[in-house]
Amino acid sequence: MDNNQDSIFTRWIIGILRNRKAITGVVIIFLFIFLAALGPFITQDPTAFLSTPLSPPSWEHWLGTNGQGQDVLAQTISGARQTLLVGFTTGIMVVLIGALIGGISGYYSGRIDDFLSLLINVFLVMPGLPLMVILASWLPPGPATLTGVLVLTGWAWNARVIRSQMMTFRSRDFVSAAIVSGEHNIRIIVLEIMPRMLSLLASSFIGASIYAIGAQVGLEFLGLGDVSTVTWGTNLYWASNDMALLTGSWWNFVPTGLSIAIVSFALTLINFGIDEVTNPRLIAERVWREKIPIDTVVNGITPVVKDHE
Amino acid sequence: MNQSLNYLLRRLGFYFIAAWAALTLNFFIPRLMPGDPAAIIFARFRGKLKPEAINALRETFGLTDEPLLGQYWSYLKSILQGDLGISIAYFPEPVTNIISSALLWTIFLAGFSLIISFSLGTLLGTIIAWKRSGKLDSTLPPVLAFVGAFPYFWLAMVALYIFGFELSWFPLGHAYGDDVTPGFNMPFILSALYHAALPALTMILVSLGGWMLSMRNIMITTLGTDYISFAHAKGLSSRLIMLRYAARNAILPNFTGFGMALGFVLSGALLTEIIFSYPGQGYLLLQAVRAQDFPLMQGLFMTITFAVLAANWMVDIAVLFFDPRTRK
Amino acid sequence: MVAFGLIVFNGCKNKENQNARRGLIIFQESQISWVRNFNPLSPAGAARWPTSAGIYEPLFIYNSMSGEYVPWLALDYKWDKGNKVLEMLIRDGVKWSDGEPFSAEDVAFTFNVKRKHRALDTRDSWGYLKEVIAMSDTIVKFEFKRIYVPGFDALATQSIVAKHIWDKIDDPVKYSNPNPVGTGPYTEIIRFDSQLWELGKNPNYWQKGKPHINKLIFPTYPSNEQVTLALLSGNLDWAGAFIPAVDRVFVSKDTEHHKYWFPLTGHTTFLHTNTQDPILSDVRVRKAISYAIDRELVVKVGMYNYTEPAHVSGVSGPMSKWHSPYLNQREDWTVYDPVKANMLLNDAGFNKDETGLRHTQDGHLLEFDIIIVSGWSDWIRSAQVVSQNLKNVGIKAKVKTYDFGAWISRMQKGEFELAIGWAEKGTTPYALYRGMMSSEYLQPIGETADVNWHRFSVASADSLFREYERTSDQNEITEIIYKLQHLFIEHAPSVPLFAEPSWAECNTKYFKNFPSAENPYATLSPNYAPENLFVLVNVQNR
Amino acid sequence: MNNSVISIQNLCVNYITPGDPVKAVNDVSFEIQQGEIFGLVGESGSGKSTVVQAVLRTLPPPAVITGGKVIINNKDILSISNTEVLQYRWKQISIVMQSALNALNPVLTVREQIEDVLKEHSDLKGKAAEDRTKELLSLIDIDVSRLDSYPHQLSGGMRQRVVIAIALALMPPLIIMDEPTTALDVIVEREILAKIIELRKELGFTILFITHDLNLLLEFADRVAIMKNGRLVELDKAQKIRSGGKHDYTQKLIRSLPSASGPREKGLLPKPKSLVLGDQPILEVQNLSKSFYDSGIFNPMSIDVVNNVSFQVFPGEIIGLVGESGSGKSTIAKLITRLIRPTSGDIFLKGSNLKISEARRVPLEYRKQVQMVFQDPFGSLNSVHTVYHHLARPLLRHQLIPEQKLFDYIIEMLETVGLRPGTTFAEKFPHEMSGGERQRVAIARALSLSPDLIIADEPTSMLDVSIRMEILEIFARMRIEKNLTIVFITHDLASARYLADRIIVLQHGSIVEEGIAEDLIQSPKEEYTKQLIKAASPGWLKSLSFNNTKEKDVNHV
Repeated sequence: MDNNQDSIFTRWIIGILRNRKAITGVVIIFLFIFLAALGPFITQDPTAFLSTPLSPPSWEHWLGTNGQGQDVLAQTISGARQTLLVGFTTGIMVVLIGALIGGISGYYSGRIDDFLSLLINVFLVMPGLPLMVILASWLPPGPATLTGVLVLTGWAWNARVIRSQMMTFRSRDFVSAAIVSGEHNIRIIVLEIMPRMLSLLASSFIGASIYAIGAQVGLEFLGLGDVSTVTWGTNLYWASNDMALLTGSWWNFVPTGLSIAIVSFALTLINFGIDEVTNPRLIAERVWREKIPIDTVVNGITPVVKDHE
Repeated sequence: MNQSLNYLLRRLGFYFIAAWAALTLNFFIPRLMPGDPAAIIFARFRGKLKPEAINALRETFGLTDEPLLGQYWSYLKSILQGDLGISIAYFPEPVTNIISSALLWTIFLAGFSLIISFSLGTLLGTIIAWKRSGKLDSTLPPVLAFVGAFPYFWLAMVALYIFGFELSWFPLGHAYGDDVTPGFNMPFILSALYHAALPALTMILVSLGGWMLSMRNIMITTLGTDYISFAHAKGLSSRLIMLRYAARNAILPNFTGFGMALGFVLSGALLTEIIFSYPGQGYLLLQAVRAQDFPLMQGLFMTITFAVLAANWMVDIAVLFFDPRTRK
Repeated sequence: MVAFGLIVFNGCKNKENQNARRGLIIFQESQISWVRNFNPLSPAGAARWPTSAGIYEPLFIYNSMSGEYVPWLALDYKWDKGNKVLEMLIRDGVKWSDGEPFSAEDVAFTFNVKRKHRALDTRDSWGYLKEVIAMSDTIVKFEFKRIYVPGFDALATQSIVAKHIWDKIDDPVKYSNPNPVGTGPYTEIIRFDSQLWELGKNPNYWQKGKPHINKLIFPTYPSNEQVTLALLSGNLDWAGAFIPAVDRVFVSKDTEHHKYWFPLTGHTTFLHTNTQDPILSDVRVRKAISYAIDRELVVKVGMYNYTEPAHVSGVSGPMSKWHSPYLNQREDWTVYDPVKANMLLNDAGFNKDETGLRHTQDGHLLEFDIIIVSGWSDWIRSAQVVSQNLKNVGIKAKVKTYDFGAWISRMQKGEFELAIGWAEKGTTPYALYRGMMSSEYLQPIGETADVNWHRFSVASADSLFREYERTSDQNEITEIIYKLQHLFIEHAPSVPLFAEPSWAECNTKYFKNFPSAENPYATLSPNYAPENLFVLVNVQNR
Repeated sequence: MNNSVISIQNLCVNYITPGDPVKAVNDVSFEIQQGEIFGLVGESGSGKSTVVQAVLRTLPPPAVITGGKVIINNKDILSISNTEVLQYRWKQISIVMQSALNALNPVLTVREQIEDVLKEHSDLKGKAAEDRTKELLSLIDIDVSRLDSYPHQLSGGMRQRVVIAIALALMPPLIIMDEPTTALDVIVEREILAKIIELRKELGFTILFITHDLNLLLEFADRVAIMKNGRLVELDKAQKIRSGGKHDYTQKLIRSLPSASGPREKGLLPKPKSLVLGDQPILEVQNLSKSFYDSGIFNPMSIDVVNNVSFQVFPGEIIGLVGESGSGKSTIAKLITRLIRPTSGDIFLKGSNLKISEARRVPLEYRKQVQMVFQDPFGSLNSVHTVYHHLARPLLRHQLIPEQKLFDYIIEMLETVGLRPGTTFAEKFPHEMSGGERQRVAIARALSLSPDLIIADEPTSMLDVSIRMEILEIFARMRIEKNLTIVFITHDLASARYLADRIIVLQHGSIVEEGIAEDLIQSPKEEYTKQLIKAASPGWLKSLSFNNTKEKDVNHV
């Protein structure tokens, strides 16, 4: 029944797809995922020591080689794999944990909430980066550690947002109605409330992924990741190690830096899009602006457009 | 006023619990780390591991075989007395000595840029939310979002290379010039500002967009409220409505963000400090971690946590001051 | 914002640090803020460079370039009573920087402080010393518990502290010695801020007319990248930092003044093979691994061609004089020879499957982890090359990085399969071979061993070590070392990778007479104390 | 001679959408004469508020004024410059806004908000401004000590008075009152209206009064205009409208709510021929109390919301719980449905407690037997699910109907509550239905489990007046057809009078008075009940505002 043409999901998805910002973001992200997935089949071996170190872009190596004579294009493309994997895995886990803890905390009031919201708040005020640095240096480096550390330091923010939205939904009548009809609490959370939080969950996921990509790259740049793997963070770590800036070999750090920026920006665009789609006022206002002469728009004074029909 | 005192005390109670949680975490994490700091130091300096020497050293470092709980108690006790122990990497310097100057520089740099970034971002957010049709609203958010999408250290390195190295507009590092004497004198203050300028600018650049967007979004919600419509109906001037009615309300939720951000910024200054050789505590932390200098690590983590908690409490007080609804 | 504008304007004028040329600006240790500690005995090594060799001085300085001990605070030494007593003749006329005279009393006192505070005895001198006595103002007698000639190095290179100051210090372990009194060329702390400190001349230095430069300046730099920037912008005169592509990054910017010298130290970086591992215990496997490695590529990729592939003997550069003349009759096991590697592995019973990977007899994949310290990028790069090389002969080797603490703990406890690491260093190859093959430091897996991480010993070597320790005769010593080399090549206890270079750069715009390949009076690197004392007293203003 | 304060001519307002624009106001014209009270009535979506906001030109996006003139002082507001717009606001027209409770800036004091207007539009400064501010407060009977209070420190009624004071600050010729009392309790509403009428007499301004409640307007308006779907359907003198009006819609509005006093109208809301109640109460509430705690270090506060309430409900009975906001009536509903736990007291269903009162987990059996209909029909349905889902879930949960018969049963239920054809409605989402339709779905959901007891918590207060009676009809009919027992919770004494058999009047969490519905209406014993009845009866304004005049005597005669 829920896949009816007018289902709120369908409308939401259509809204996103029609949103210029969101669709741009989605296309970029899929492009990167596609490249990352195909990477090993279309590029040279990113770890092979192929050529003279720090040779500039050429036909043989489109983006030149790095300080060890490895192909930068191949490194950039295959670096996307682990970076995006860790980023999105962290995003999903942060949302799941946030939804679980924030959801339970917001749904049940009383002691459970007291305890969980204290937990959330404690993690919120705990300085994340030092904790990350300490944990990342302690655990064996690798994607699992990175994910774990990023989730541990990043879940609280989402849990807090989800908790507060859960609390508003919790007091809504449709939840009371479900309780009165004898529905299980878990079922109410999962079937009744979570679908209503879809856009929050989606934008939380995106926000958490942006955070995870950024923080991950930062940790790896500090040498706290597994620098023997090829990721965007380690690419930059090596670029800095080989002093790409001082040798003037821009091709060594620009492609990866730009890729990170484009992916984060694309995710931000999707979030802008979600924001616009979820906020009917923004859509209405945008349409309104497009359809009336610009010079009549003044804050707080309704325009008079007499020939408008 | 009783109500607000009550509120402040309750928040304070929470911060105590948070501080305790952080302290506890702080105690256990290093102890879970593999390796014996004394052995590590010997290995680093290529010494020979004679048990007598190791034990003598362990003793002077205060590493005992006491049961964990006992260690935990004495740890809490000494922290309450303001004793953070002796650094291992900087042996025999007390941790407090090492941290104090670094902390000041970090607070100066991070606080300086956070305040500028927050004020400027909030102002820009207010303006673009108000002038929705302006060019500013269609260009500024995406541009800043794009700039903010770059990894911070990447931008900072490029900025340092271009503006510090190639163009020599800014110094390459350090908190003040070598030719000035630290103290309350004009050359030193100017030099400190000059040295903080580039790191601060990069920090502001990447964080500005966030503040602007969050203020813009809250402003837009606020602009939809009845009291704004009512203010419009009252025929008040645009500026008055924008600042006194809309921004004045919209800024309140942002304050909380400000308190949180202070924590992020204090610890996030780590990358800035490394790239700009800034003598703050972020880099110290990294070094402590690498040298397995537990006491220093703990001390740094603790001071950062406490700084964040204190900042949040001040934000609570500020909100109490700015938002009459919180004081009954 | 106005302030910014002013500051920027102000900044344009002040590109280079004009005041700096009153002194030599040095980078030796990565720091972000200085802590005032000038305790030369400090066990944690937390004292500021150049405390142990600059403010304080040792009795002799080993010059790695010439391979000789140069008399410094002592003039001469002699072994007595069947090498059980060592007597040193102390230099006369040396004064402490506070004007007090220096004497043999100070030397004896220094060693006795270490005896009292075992935490200070990082080189375990009192493991073989019985007594240190000042016989007169100029003679110190070291009495040994047992004959141990190699112990000379630890005694000769000990920095000597002033008795009249230090006998008032209750706890020399924790003493930070903020205002040092030393015999060295630079002793006066002119300025000490958290980001910069300055060290001035010793007014009473015993080498007349030296040092030439008024003061040394130490700014903080946290990373090699910062150091490089400072070098390039002329804000550093002397540094001991690793710079990648140094010709392109550094020299090319000012070929006249930007100099570097990365001489080999004589020591070697190893790919340690844990010989307690059932597979690696087979010498054929260890040698196969060695043959499989393309050291030229390792050196090129991991070390920017700054060094050379390891010598069969495990020592090179200034240590080459110890090479046995019979080496050409021995197995050249450090060449790149995959064919031989494959042969050895087939021989040992590890056969390739259709994917080209080898298996043990009971069907397990032949695979190892190479453990490296995270962040030690040259080694990580090298390990990556090794891993690829090994794959070519059918061995799967995964590079795993660990934090230093975790790594050293695994190494010491023998909880690794393959690892890149250093080996014991000394003034002769004896130290290396003892670390490689002596049972003295052998510990079972799980117990902490400070050397011999790969856990190998051979009885014939043990007797050679005992002989070596008892003799002070140069010919005997040489003979023993030749034999040890042959044993090393035969048993391949661990796989030498490449010769270890030292890092040093200098800017000759304002100063001259730095050591160089043309004038190798010492190594240029400030990282080698007390050898850097030679540089401190010889560098001059231009 | 034209002594109109404002003349609206052919006003048209569009809401811009991605598709065709929505005509919110379509060709509306009327004039308001000096000194009159002009009433504008309409239900939600009729465009009445749009008209007044268009007049002020404060309509937010996506509205555009597309045609017409608004003439004040011989000037067309729709063609003057933006600066002129700002100047005419408040000087010529002020407004008391719809949701007046939110119209005050929460971070400014009363004084600051009044003085902002004075500063902007007059030359009053310093002492003079303060004096004027104090004067305004005393006009609306608020103590001067409240001058430096923040809005949240004032009660709803006081906030509304402050907004009126702001509207009076410059004494404009026309004051618009846009549903100024909708969010207030009846008694407060009546007091404020009386105050407005009194002030008008004293100060002589003109009022444009906007409301959805025609009966309220007929109490005091001189002329009344009725709007529907953006158009004016009727405009006439109040007396004429009162006597029936011309338009069908007008008549429907007039009949929408009966009076709480006077003789009972016949034919409204059928009752069973004979009310035979069992002896055994189906629901018994004993000494029920609920307190909420505000923990604090110095002054832990406990607020008693429900205080020692006991009553019985017998099978087949409709009992009305009547009270204003804060009376605890909704809390009682939540307690009986066990959405919250009582602090003390007992709830018995069919004579047994079944651990209902104290259990954290309520027995499923109880969930089947007690159902609830909520106030907000949109909020009580989940927008992500279809009507079918809403009805099917509880049935599946309680396994009342075999799955193959589920669909037919649901269709039948929908048609029972008047949603025909049921198959069409089953597939709809909440946002595709009107408020009345949604409430019918909610009732069908409650009925589908064949519960013993239905708690209806203000089931009509969020609906347009014209369909309220239809919804109450369903309850009345279902009671007869299915012998339902209903606890009907409302703030509106009149609807309780017609639907319920017995009425319980609540105030501050306690029962004030209890009795057979008609008896209670005709001869209330308590003063509070009397007040409530009076407030809900026609002619209340006279009885209030004539308190101090000689006409009071006339009334007595």
